[in-house]
Amino acid sequence: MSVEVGNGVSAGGPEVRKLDRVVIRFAGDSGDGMQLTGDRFTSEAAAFGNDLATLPNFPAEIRAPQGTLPGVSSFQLHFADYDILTPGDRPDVLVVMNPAALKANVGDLPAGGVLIINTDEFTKRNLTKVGYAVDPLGDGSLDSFQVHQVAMATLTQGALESTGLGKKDADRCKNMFALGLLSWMYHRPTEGTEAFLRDKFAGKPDIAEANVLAFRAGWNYGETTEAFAVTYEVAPAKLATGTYRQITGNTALAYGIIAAGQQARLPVVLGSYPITPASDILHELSKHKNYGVTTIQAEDEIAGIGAALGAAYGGALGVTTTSGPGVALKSETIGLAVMTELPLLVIDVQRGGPSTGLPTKTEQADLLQAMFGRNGEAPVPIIAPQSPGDTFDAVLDAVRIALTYRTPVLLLSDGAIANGSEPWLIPDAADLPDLSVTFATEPNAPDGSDTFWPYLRDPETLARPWAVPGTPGLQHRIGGLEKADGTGAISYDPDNHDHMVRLRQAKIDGIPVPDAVVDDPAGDARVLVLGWGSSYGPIGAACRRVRRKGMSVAQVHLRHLNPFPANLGDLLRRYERVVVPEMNLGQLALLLRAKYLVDAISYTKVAGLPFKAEELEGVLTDLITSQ
Amino acid sequence: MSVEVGNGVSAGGPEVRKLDRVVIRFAGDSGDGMQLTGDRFTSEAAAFGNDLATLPNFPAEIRAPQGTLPGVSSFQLHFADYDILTPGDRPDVLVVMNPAALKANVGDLPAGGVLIINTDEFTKRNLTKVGYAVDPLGDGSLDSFQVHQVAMATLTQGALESTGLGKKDADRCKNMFALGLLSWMYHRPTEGTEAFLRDKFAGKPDIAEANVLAFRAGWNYGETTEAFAVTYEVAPAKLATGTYRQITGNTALAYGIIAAGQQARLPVVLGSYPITPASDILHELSKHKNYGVTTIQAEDEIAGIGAALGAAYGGALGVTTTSGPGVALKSETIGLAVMTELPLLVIDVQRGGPSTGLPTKTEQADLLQAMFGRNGEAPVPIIAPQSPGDTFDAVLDAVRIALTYRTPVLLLSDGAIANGSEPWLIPDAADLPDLSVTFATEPNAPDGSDTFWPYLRDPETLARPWAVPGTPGLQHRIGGLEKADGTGAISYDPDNHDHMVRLRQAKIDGIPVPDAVVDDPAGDARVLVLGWGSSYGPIGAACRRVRRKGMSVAQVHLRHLNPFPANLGDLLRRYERVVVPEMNLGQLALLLRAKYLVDAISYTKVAGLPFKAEELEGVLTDLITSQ
Amino acid sequence: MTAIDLGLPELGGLHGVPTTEEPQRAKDYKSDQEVRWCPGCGDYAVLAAVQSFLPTLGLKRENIVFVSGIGCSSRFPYYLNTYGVHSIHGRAPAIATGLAVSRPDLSVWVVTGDGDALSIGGNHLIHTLRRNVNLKILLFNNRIYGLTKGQYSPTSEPGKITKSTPMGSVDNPFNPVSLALGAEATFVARALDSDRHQLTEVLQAAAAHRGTALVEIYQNCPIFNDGAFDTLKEPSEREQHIIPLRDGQPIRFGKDNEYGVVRDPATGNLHVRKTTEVDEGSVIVHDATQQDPTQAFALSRLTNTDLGHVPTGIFRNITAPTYDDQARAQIKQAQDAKPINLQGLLTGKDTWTVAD
Amino acid sequence: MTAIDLGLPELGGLHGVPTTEEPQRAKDYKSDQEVRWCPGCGDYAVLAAVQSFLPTLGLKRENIVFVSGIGCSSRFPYYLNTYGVHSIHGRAPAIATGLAVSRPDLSVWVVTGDGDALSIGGNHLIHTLRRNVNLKILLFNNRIYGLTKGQYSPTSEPGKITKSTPMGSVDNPFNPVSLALGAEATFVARALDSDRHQLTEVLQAAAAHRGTALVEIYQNCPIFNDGAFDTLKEPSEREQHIIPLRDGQPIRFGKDNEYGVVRDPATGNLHVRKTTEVDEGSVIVHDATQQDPTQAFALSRLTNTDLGHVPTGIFRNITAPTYDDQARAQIKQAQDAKPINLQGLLTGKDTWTVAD
Ligand SMILES: Cc1ncc(C[n+]2csc(CCOP(=O)(O)OP(=O)(O)O)c2C)c(N)n1
Ligand SMILES: Cc1ncc(C[n+]2csc(CCOP(=O)(O)OP(=O)(O)O)c2C)c(N)n1
Ligand code: SF4
Ligand code: SF4
Ligand SMILES: [Mg+2]
Ligand SMILES: [Mg+2]
Repeated sequence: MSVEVGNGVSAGGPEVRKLDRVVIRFAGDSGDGMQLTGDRFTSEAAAFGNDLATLPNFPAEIRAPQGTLPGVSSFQLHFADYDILTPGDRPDVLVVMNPAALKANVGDLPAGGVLIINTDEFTKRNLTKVGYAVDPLGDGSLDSFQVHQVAMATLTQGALESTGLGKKDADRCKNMFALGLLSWMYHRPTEGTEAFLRDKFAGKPDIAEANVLAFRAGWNYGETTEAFAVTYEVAPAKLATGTYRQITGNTALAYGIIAAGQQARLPVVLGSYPITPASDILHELSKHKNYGVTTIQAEDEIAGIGAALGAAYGGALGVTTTSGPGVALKSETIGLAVMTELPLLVIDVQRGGPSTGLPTKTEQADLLQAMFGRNGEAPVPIIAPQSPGDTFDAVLDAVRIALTYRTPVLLLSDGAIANGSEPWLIPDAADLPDLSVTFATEPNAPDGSDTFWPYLRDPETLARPWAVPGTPGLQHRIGGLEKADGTGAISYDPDNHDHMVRLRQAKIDGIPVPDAVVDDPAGDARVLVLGWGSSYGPIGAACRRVRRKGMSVAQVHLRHLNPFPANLGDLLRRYERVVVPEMNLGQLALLLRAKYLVDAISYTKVAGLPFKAEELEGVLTDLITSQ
Repeated sequence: MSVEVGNGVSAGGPEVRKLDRVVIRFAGDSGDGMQLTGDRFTSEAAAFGNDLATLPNFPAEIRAPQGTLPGVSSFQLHFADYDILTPGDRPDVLVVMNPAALKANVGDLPAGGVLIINTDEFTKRNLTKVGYAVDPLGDGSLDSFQVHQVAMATLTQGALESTGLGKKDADRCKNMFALGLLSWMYHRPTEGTEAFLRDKFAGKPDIAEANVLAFRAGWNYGETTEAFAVTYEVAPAKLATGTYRQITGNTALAYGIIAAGQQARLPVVLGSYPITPASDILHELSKHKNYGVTTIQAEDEIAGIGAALGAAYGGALGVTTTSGPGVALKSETIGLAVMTELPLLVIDVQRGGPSTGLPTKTEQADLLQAMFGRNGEAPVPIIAPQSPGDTFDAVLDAVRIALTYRTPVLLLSDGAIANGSEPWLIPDAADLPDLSVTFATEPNAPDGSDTFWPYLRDPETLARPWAVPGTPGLQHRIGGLEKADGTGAISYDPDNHDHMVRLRQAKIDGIPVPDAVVDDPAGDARVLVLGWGSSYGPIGAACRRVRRKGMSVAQVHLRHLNPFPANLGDLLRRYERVVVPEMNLGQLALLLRAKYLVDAISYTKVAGLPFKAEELEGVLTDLITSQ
Repeated sequence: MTAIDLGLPELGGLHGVPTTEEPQRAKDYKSDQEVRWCPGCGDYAVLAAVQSFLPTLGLKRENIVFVSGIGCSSRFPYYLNTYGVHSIHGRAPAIATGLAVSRPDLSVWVVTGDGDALSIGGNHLIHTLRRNVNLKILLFNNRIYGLTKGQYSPTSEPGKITKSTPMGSVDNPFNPVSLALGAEATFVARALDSDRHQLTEVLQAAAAHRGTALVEIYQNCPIFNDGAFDTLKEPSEREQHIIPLRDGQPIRFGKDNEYGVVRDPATGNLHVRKTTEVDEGSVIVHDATQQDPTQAFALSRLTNTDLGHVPTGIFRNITAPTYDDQARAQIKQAQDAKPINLQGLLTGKDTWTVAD
Repeated sequence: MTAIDLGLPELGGLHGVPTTEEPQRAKDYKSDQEVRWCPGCGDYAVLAAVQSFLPTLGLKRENIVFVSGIGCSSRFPYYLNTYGVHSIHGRAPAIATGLAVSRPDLSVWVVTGDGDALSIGGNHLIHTLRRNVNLKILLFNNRIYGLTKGQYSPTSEPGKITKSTPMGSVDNPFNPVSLALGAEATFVARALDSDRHQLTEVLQAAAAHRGTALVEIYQNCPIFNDGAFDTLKEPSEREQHIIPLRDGQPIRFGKDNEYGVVRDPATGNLHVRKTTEVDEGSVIVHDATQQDPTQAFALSRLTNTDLGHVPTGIFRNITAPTYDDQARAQIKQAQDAKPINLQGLLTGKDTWTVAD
């Protein structure tokens, strides 16, 4: 629930309440444009300077049948005057465009919550479609909420009469009416949205005008009718100083790849095959060819990673993007990259599994696949971002490792990060790390013979030289058969194989990663909560709640899952209890227990949705108090 | 070394020594037919009633260039008058057909060992080919061995003059000369071999005759020349009573599949793509179509498992066979089998990895791939045979689980088991387990509606009904998207997904597997050695050696790697130290540590070869004494 | 291993599939699942056509199986009241092969898309075609990736602007009919989602064909590739573009049959000519049953990526041994030759006995 | 995105690959690795041909890359003193595509086998062909799986008895040339391992072709499929079987050119006839440069699985835009249009500033 931080009455107008935070959810039919509506409100909040976090939620079908439960699409937005960590557990305000949206979402609305309903869709037919015997608008079942019934479609139609736009097109604008109304309620700036609409429909000016009119109609409806007694203000957040933009995980990730190419002074070759929820990375990168980014939409995932690996052999930054099922298909080629010791970035935007699973939902269940999903001993570094904006830094980190250690690196994002958005403190391009590499140029045979040994190693990093075709005198052959260390010749020698297996492992184990940092303000916590990936938000929010209640809890969030930070073992042993919340059945917990023999408690939820802060607050509280 | 168990002198002939065990290694060029020679001597030993174990070792190339080190092919055979567990660490007798074979193998021959050399190949050219500056036959470098120089090629040529066979063909028979000589030395029966040769070359009677002549010539050479002062006898082994045959792992595995089909009364459909060292299973099965076995050589591994899964949906016993790289490719489809909950047998004959690795060598490094190599939470049972003959039982066990629990099962064999052979106590077909299944025939909706719920579960096994096409009234659709438990309809419901993920896990975790059995004759062991798969032999042999020295050690060998036996945890905690020898970097150890938090010590060797009993004896002795 | 061994010529595509006397209606083939395609999607029309066509086969419903991959079109099986598998992306032909080989009593259909069949699934498709497994493959070609929201596909026209190709695609697309013929397909046909009549004709012939039947169905995706086939549907112009193939008939088309397909004697290439400008006899006669696929291939080349000329109907339809019939024949042959003797198999030739 | 945009017609296959004045000899292309094929393997002959052919290109050795899959033939790169990748089974074309797209200064060759290219690798092959990536693909067709010791392959004749098909294979094989043409290949040729002269000619043309060049090489495997091509090598009979294709020439062959290839006007199919029995003019003239692949396809159909008639040489060789040239052209176009401005990209349009 939102906390009131003061009241005031604007002359004549409705009362204005100041809130520190609000959670709004727009819900409607897939065809109703809820994602766009949410995006725009997000931009307005961002432009206004609130901190925010979003959670889009849509069906796997492109357009499930109109007005049905599977067809419901929703967008939840949490904005506040302080820094927040999650899209919010439950909405304070729920906007529903039809009966299906009401049925699917009203359960999440707490008593007393604001419920804004587009009444036009509440026809007998639509009601029965979703199994409402009686009209919920009439049967008192919504009495515990602050209900506002608005005939959005009708009102929109009315507002657009002048335009002479067809009924169907006019009806399509009702989401902008809803946006206008909410913008009014929360004192949002409107220029941005109007400019956006004119830009988006530049091709069809009449449609653009219609959307703007609908948007204003919604605003005016709030302003002129007495329907709404209260409006709300959420002041800008006091975030770290700097310039911000709103960004989604997939966009930030794509930017990270572009930046990595620039910082490494290497062309980027993306070999990819579309798959939800990773496709947008391919889409974004294909827009930025001017940065020397080649995007190859391959015939399948295997060809995608193959092309990336081939490009890497040629001296490019090879990247492949996919989701879990794609990683399964790429696993043999990842093994080849391990054997040939070439740099390669493999991005897995995790989704609900196993198999096709829940393509549009989020999950963290590919960690062990990333660790072990290959034949033989084939270790790879694994890195996971913790939020949409963080994917940018995670990519730079991953590329640094790939280039320095000549190894494929797996980066594990997920659906929540990919489609979620947050304000992003725009990095200064000048401050980005230098990732430049040096290719081999000279023969290096220690025996003085003027030959080139492709598997001679840097004693520091154990990396082999990167000798790209076109370099005179360094002609060499690599491949998937076991190599003699040093010369790189095919070797069936037993001792060499044993040596190479251990060496490949040592190379990865030896990668220096930053120590894990503990967040324990009180400094006396006896319970440690350890997470990775997108659960950062809910875990952090839960810690805050627990601490607000005067209890102590320590939080560690891992970015590097292989190798682990050097201090992790000691750190785990410092606490009486370690709990590991994961959106899987305990995959990180398994690795920790095996490596450190600590009795890490695994708390898991595999529902295709992010954890709720409330839920984790309960888990932590129980653990702390049950001691 | 072999232990003498008594002497005797046969009238006039050379002295006869009785031995309890002998290790012979035949080594020559890939073209010299060493594998055939070894096979035949093995059959002779088997026919004679010795216990035995073999270790073929050949290059990845079909025929590496003649006379080179990479071209060397060898076959080691261990036979004894008691039950033995390994092919032996080092040979007592080494037969080398050329300089390359000498160079590659003499290092393994202990001082005093018998070395039989085919001198004809020791030409300047051949010597330099493998880097012999001076002829080792002359420079005294072999003085520590009992060397017998025999011009096998010349003698064979001589013996075949009469046949008028071409020089090239005649030369091809010299391996039979060697076999004849060794057969004489060890008093082996000869009829079997002569019959075999006549049968093998039935098409070319002159070649058959030539080989028989060469074989006899070798025998007579020993008999008539004074060259060999001693011959040896190894009495038949006192194995458990019954009828035995010699069998390789791949053959026993194929027989297991045939038997499983018979016992389940289901047609067998094998979908497979050739790959070393699994191809022979496909070859063997394709010979037995009369058992209702369909073998599909698919276009790739994915199509292979796809065909097997399609057949399983149709009510057949679906099987796919491959090695590590193939499993990587199949992983996405294994996930589909997990989601659709169909029975499927996936056989991985492990080889050296990662990537193409060492295709003809053995390794155990696919355990974690089998456990975790899929997107999402996709648990599968895992079973590993411990010896060539044991693959037969392991398959029956795996099929029982697959059919009962409607799940893909991974069976992990390896190169050593696949190509190795041992005497096999022939099972009585009448005693084989009944694996028959019942297909669903009736609607089963609990709501009384006369419909069929494909995901309604057996409360005992949690298995879903197997309703095959052609069954009236049970039409249903399955697939890779998450299913609503019970109805099997597509479900995006968060709680259902969480429920199903846990249910699939619970189904596998709940499979009852036999308790692990401890072998600790003295009963006072404080060190437990735990293994899986083909290391059973060397670990067992090491335990015997340790115990012979008066020390105690407990041995447990796991067949079921997922789920683990229920008593495993307690059992591990009962010992001061637990050591886990593996031909990988500690994959089983990782699972044990994670699950039971026991500080299992991992002893690993990843050299593409089985452990040596001697080596493990040392490891165990150190552990026991260092307490 | 020839057709004759198996007396194949007599066998129809549905040979061995149990039939029923009970009259069936389209609604008998509707499943309880509500259809979840976008409004106006061409898939609806195909579904309706299939649902009203299946009853004409008079088969037992439980002996029909639809196997699909992943894609909008691959949701098809859920909406049919038959057995069905909604498998994984591109693998349906492989899965269906295992099913068809082991179950001659089933009529097995594959539903796939241009991405599912031709992109990730291309290898399984061409191998299924060459093996001539008794499967009917319905390839929904909307020239776009629908389910993943609009990337170009292997059948998209060059220069296609999509989410993944903002500057236009640089791939030269497949001609699915040419590809299938190059892969030894024994039955290849093309139809439009909107032409229920021809689609049904083609489906009937496919069902009757023993072996793999590939049916390319031009399907409109109103959301991501709307109007891709409008020129073939526009009443005003469609006759100028569609070339209906009728076996044994001269290949003529146009509102008043004013066009004909003629062969350039020098090159063997086919061209469209005004029939008034060539002598009657030079218009080639269609014969889908020719062993040599040359003419069928030549016909497929009349279509370039702008769909100016699009032959529809059956390009090729020949009798050839099927993989599954032969595989089963070998099993039978082996069973007739060698009785089952598990004990004998396990015992083998060389044994020895250890007595106590 | 047409050929013209890029001025393609002028570009040869080696355009952009640095050359050298230094004279090169075959031995310059021998690597230090000893060759590990069986005695008598056809691969030796091909290796020798390639090693003596490469110097004629006058390229810098370090700008040549050979990428292979897995198989006996795929060991090829180890024996060449160029850059090389011995990758994984079937994936060489995909890996080579990534390399070729990003490195126009390299001459990229793919070495593959009938199993590697047509079985597991079939999808990558057909997509590479349709995209027309500037790669030269040498397909060693020995009609068997060599490295895995003799299972049948997608080019083995039906009824083939092998380790995996003791009762004979029941697959209908691919005709690699037909398959390639069906997949829009712009260059397709066939040669024999034993015919050094023609093989070299074909390799030269392949190297000169801008785009994907597929060269099928009939290669004898003395161990597992010995004599598969004997009829084409036997001096006594080879002229009756081999049909050498020469551009612009009537297609005649035989010891005394007594045979010719003629087209059946009714069907468009090609047939072999005694030239004495047909009038001179009816023997067709070969033209590999035709845009329409119909005649090339028809020629490929002269060959059935018993290799009775085998056209060799270049079936098709047309100029068409390549995937990699166009992909690079888009990059250049984008770079000319939009300067690099990383900060601008990161900042985007809608920003807000938090001051302290
Ligand atoms: C292994 C894998 N890769 C990628 C995807 C994502 N995916 C699903 S359908 C599809 C292509 C759909 O196009 P098409 O086959 O033409 O079917 P349509 O939706 O157009 O009917 C893709 C790329 C997936 N589900 N699985
Ligand atoms: C993923 C994978 N599957 C299977 C194999 C085994 N394998 C290696 S080469 C080969 C086929 C070889 O045949 P071909 O491509 O014709 O080459 P050839 O040996 O005949 O030259 C197979 C099946 C492998 N190495 N990797
Ligand atoms: S996206 Fe296109 S193909 Fe998919 S359902 Fe919608 S309209 Fe049909
Ligand atoms: S097996 Fe055949 S193809 Fe392979 S190297 Fe030997 S001869 Fe050549
Ligand atoms: Mg499509
Ligand atoms: Mg081959």
